Amino acid sequence: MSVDRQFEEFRLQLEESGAVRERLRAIVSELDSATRLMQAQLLLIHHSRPSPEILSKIKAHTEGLRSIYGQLAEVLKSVPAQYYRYHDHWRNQTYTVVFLLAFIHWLETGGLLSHGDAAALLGLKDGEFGLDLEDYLVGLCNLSNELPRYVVNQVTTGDYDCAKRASVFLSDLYAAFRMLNLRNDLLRKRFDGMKYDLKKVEEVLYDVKIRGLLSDTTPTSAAES
Amino acid sequence: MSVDRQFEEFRLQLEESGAVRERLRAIVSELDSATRLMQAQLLLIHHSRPSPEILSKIKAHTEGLRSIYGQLAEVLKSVPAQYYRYHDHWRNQTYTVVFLLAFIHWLETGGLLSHGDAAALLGLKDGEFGLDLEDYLVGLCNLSNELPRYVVNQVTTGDYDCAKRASVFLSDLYAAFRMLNLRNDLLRKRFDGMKYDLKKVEEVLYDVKIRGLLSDTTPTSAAES
Amino acid sequence: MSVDRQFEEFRLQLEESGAVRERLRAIVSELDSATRLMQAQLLLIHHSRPSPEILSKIKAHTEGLRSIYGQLAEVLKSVPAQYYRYHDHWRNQTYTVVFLLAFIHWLETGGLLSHGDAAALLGLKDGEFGLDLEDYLVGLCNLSNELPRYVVNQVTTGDYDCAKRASVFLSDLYAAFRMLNLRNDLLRKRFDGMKYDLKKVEEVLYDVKIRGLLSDTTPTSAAES
Amino acid sequence: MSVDRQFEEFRLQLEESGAVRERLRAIVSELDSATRLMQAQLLLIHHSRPSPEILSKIKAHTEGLRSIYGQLAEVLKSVPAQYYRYHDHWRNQTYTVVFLLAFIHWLETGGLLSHGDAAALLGLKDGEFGLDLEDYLVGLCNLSNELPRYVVNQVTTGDYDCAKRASVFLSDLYAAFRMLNLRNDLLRKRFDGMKYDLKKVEEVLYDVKIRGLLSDTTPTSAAES
Amino acid sequence: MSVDRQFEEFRLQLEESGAVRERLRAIVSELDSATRLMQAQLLLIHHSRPSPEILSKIKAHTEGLRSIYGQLAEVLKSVPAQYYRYHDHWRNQTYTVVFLLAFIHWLETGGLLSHGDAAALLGLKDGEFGLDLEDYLVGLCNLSNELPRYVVNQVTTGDYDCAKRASVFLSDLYAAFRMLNLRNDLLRKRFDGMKYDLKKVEEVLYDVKIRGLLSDTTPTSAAES
Amino acid sequence: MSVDRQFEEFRLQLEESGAVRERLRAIVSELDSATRLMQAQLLLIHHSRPSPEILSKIKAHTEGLRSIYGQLAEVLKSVPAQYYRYHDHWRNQTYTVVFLLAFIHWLETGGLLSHGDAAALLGLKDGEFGLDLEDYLVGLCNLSNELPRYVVNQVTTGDYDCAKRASVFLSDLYAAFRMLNLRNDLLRKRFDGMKYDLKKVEEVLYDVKIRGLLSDTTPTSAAES
Amino acid sequence: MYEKRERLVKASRDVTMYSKKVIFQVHRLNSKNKESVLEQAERDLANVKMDHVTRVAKELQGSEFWKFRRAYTPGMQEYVEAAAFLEFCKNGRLLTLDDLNESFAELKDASSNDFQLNLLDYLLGVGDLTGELMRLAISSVTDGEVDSAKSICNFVRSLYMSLSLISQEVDDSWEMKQKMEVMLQSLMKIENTCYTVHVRGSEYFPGAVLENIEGQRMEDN
Amino acid sequence: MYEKRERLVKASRDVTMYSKKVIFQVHRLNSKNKESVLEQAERDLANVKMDHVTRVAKELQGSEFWKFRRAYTPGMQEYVEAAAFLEFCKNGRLLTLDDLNESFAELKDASSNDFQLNLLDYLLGVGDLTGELMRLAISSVTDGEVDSAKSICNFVRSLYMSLSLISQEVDDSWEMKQKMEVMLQSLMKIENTCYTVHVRGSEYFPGAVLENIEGQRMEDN
Ligand SMILES: [Mn+2]
Ligand SMILES: [Mn+2]
Repeated sequence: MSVDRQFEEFRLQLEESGAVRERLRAIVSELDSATRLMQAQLLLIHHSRPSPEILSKIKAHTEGLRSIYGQLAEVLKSVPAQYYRYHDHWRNQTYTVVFLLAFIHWLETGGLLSHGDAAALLGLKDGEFGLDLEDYLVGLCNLSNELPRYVVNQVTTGDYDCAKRASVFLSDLYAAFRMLNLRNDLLRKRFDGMKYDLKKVEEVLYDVKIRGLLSDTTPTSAAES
Repeated sequence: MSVDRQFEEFRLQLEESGAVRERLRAIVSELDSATRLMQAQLLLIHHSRPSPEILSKIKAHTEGLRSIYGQLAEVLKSVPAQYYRYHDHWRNQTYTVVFLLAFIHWLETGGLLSHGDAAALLGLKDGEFGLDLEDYLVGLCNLSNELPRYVVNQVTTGDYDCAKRASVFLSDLYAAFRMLNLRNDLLRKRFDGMKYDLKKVEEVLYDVKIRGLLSDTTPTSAAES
Repeated sequence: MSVDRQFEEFRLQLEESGAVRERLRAIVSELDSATRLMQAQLLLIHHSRPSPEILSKIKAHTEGLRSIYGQLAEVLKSVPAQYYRYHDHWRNQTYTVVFLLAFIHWLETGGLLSHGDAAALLGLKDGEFGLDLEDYLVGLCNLSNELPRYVVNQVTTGDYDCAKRASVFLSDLYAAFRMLNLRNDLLRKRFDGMKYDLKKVEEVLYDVKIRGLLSDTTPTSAAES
Repeated sequence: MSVDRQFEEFRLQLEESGAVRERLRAIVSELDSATRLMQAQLLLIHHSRPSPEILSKIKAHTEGLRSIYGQLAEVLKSVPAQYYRYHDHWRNQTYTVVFLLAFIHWLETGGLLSHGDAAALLGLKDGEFGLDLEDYLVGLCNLSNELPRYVVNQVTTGDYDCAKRASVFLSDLYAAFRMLNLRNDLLRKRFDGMKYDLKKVEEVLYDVKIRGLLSDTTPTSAAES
Repeated sequence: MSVDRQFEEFRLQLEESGAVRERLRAIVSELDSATRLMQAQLLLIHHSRPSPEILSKIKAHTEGLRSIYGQLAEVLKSVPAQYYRYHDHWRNQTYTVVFLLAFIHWLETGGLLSHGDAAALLGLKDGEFGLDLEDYLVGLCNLSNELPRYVVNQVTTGDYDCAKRASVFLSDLYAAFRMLNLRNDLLRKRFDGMKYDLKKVEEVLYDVKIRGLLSDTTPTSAAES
Repeated sequence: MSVDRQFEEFRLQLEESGAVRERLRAIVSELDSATRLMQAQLLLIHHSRPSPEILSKIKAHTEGLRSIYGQLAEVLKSVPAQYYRYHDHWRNQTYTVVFLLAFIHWLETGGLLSHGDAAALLGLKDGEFGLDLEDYLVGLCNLSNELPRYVVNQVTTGDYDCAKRASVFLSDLYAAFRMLNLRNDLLRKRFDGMKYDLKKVEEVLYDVKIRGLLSDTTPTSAAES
Repeated sequence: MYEKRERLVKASRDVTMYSKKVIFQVHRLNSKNKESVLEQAERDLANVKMDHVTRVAKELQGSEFWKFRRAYTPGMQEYVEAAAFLEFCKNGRLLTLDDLNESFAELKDASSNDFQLNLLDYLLGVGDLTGELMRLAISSVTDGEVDSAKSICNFVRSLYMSLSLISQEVDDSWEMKQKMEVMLQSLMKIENTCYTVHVRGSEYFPGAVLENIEGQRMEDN
Repeated sequence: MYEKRERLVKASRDVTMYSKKVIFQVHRLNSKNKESVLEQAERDLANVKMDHVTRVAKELQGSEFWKFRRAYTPGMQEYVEAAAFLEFCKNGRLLTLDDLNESFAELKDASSNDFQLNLLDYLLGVGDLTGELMRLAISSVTDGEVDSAKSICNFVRSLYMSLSLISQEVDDSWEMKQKMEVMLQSLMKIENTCYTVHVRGSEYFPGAVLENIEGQRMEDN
């Protein structure tokens, strides 16, 4: 093939990947709007007990998220095996999505939303367009960051046992993370911050305990049950 | 699945990808040694005419490179569709490899090593572990950067026609690059430097031409032939 | 038009706008002095309960501010439709002015000074020389930044309910900002800081609540009333 | 000696020190794993009384640490007088090791693990591969940072006297540090944080004392005894 | 030992190492003056042929350097095995010293001053206070950086063969460095710059060669002899 | 004196010096205009051989400069011994003024404008409002920076010997600076840049010399004559 | 308000992208393809104006013209750069602000706004022009067109001088100052190119008219 | 000239070092050792003045006072900080510029110069004082001296207010502005300390005089 014909082909290839980026950008901007709305609704949870109504209202957005991730997957299907080439485009938003889903899950069940369940909620399948493990873990770090504020506010509204629930959940989560051998990257840095969240939640628990505000039937560590 | 069992699984996955990185690093360090050796041997070309012996000595390493890339491909096969997740590990070295192969090819044939031929020399197949287009193009920029020095040294040793060969080759290459609409910052920046290489080679050509040192049978542009 | 004549004309135009800037600078330096004085007087509010005397003393400056903004408007009238060309000159000072007015208003009424009322206090009319919306919003962020310190000091002087008032005000304000689709700029950055103010105020509220220092008749969220 | 033979020798020397680094890295990565494991086990101490079983379980790792430091010393023996050339490799981990040993020592005895004893536990001898003084001191700062959280958690589980023990220990340590004229930036900065730890511990002590939760037989300052 | 007595000892140790640094700083400032003077005298070499007189004048300073390094060694003797703890104090100046000695040596002999000879000139003995290998190599990089300017100036004064001598010397040196497996540090960065020096010297050689200014009896590569 | 009275007195003192600054600023802005105009006229020197007409046109501004410096001196007379308190106001402009005067002087005479002569041209007297030595030296660095461009352009218009004149001048200047023991500040940084100017001028001299374009009667170093 | 800014940023980004393509296109010019390349570039630039500058113009009324300047200035600067580059290659002259604003008159129907380019965007765009002229000068020497480098050099010199007399007065004088420094760097690169050509020529043909030799050289290729 | 600057920099470095030691020494103060610590610190500070400030004073004549200010300002600021810190701990008042300059009068013999501290160095040194007072406030609470934290808080508040009214007019207003920001941070830390003490006290003894409880607590130790 002549040099010119070869470079003509290069030109087409480069324009193609430029077009992929353009389409991803548009979809991710929708994702942005959806998560912003969910976050605003979640604010209400801080200043009253989280009612089932609020939670279902927020959960109602999951459908929309699933459709948006479906569109991302669609675009990626046209360029097989290049998920990680374009990963940066939706990474930040995915942290927030995981945070939101895991927070709601914890509020409803007191447990941890598993990686598999998070992916399932978003309609993501491994093998194709999946939920990157590190993205999921960063999302959990975001959850950890939110808990101190949540606990402070719940105790203020009189739900003293919330401190115990959060402390148990967070120390289990922290211990579980501790066993991972993290690279020296964003996730490592975010995890390093988790210990401050735990400390703060423990201090709240201390405050309510020393004042005898804790009810007797406190949960035990999930890890022990 | 319990939190602990889930994180145990995460630990395995992270260690797996850590192990992949470890293996890649080890292989890439071999790649590093191989290219360093080739570059050292190529140094000799600057201070004497490039004899077929030297060239075959350098080319003899291609086999080794192929085997190293084979190992990289092997590792990547264990984590399908994650080429671009780990791409940064071998990127820099691949620029150098493409430069070396394309330089030798030009020394032997006066023509441009095509993207397909470069991949073939390294035993890389599209679809699986291929030669990334932008890596290939950066490698060509490296070749362009080397030519002025090569031409200066060859003319010093008395091979005056070398200036004509390099000038024809480089101006065709420059014209071909001009047809691309480059996005990539690095590649764009590297391409911007190419015109200085061309200018320097043309100046040498001018020096030898004006002194009547050029032989009559100069090559015509490959693009026109 | 010839190139030389073009540049000569440019020079005249630029000198004209340079003169406008000079006049604006002089007026803004007055604005600067006025706000600095007001801020120093406001410091007293941190040192004890805010007495009506202190507040009226600070409010007495509003007249002066109105006159200064009147002078700015006068200058801008000479260059119609170029408000935003010169906007940077009075921007920083306007943030502070809005902060001061909104703080006093909150101290007196517990409510938010509206955009319209802020403009009216300064004698600004939309259409002509108005109060830029983003300037107003940044001013509110400044108010948010001041509240944690204020609440800490008030609680120290024994006004425990202040924590509740500030918490309700600030969380309403935060929720309202949350719905804005902010660009990635100063306002966004300032708003991002607001959540730390809210967190701090909530922690103070938590401190007084858990110690039983809060009176019973606490206000409910202004948004709900 | 010819240039080539000389550089051949340099190559060997550089590879030798490269190999030293490689071996240090491998050993330090073991050190990393060991301390991570110890820290994970230490987490349990926060949520229950530190039983002798847990402590001996953690102490059981000392043997392993000694062996690892032995390996480091072994490597360093091959390059005499170059301890400080490679010091950065194990510095961070050594802070953690000192912290762990001193923490366990305090839990068991209520006293400060001396520099000499810390070195002895790790099998380090002055003159050869010793325990750098500043590393030891930074490790003590880490211990100080951990104590507030420990005390909060112990009081929550009902061990009120812990607050007294920690307060006595920490105020003695703080007073001792105050006698040093610190140059080292990191150490100085870390020491500056120590007073906040002390303050927090004293606050907890105040809480338990004021509620009459303290037993009568509180320890006196170790410095005075 | 009590905590207080222990910390008293720490205080003494920390003050001791502070005093060592103070003494090193004073000696190194002398070293600084000496090299500045030598560099100023070396300037003369650029604008005329390097006469034996100038060279011996510069060489006369070696005595002084030896005495200064002797003082450094003396100080270091008081803190055995801590060479690399304080190495940064004299590192920069040592680069310059090596550069000066190696440049003079090349001017006189056309050859490379070996590591051992450089150390001997400075009265440094391995085992005690030696000449760090990497410091020596950085010094050679400084020599490489100086050669293009020197060659340009010598050719201007009519010493055309100088270009050949420098080109042979530098390409041998470059080839020798090429075989070293450098870490990713200062030395690596400095070596990366060496190829531009070589290129520039080759261009000068080209200029004189193509104009027929080169004498016939040019030296051959030292590596081949 | 009471604290309040003290600060009241400070306010008065500071307002006084604020007024001095205001007057200086107005005068310096005139200085700014004058030098900008001179610099624009100097641009013409690059475009062709420097004609006496252009030079006298620029020199005609010296009168104006002298008057402006006179005004500055007048203001400073009101605050005796505080020259260096306000020095920053006219520093940058003075660098440019020295550069302009020294450049013109060199163009006319080929020599260096002395510190005393520069001060005299500006009507400055030591003891009162003098020409700060470092300002003068920075001005000379600016001249050094300008010479490479000047030489390139003059050679292009056919004045080959200009390269020799500039090279002699600059290497004498460089050697003279070399003997100064400069602090680690602006002047040191500017001087460090001077060697690149010298190198560039030497390369131009090399270019014309090697092509036989230099006339025979070239000046020798001023330092030798 | 944010949506309007959003739309302006997008339009500006498109103006930038397509203007850059026009510049790239003009750089492909050589002595053989001159006319066809310039015609094509002219058509492309007209399309940028109709398709994308119109989108900018449509949004701006009254004080918005300055209010949203930050949003659309990158695009307009790049457009000025492209238009001025094209004009220089065609006619060897500086495109004036009046030329540009006349050409924008026709947008009035499409945008229903009386869009005028402001002085600052014009000056900043013209400031960037020098960078492209520097690339052009170097490649024209490479292509053997020595005269072209010389005329570019003179053009840039006079442009630089004109700008240096007013640059201090421009609104964001810091931004302009930055551009002036880059401009001087580019100018010096052009001067160095001319210097090299001159010095090399002088060696062989002292005083000769270089064009002849260069002309001969062109035939060789 | 360079040698003089060199000497000033060295003298200033020593003034800084030894003044810092004085500050460190004062921080060792508690209710038991108060007198002995303050006496020692006073002696040390006097030595700094005689041994090292004199070296600064000796170099400066006429316009050199301002010319070399950059060289000696760090030392003088630190000296002001130390002297003011000591004075506050002794007498609970702000050391004035006149106080300082009176104390420098005795240097005249040793330095044969009439050395006067300038207003800027005084203000910048006083600006730094707040940082030390913040440390003192926190450790006095730790030591059970609650009243002391309160009086530090009031002192810093009035100092901050005085400075905020003139800070804009200070010569290097940027440097002063930085210090004002740091000062406000320190003030807020002091306020937070007072807040904590108050809130904790209020829980158990609403409205009670805290000192009594604290007094009792001191006896425990
Ligand atoms: Mn451009
Ligand atoms: Mn301090």
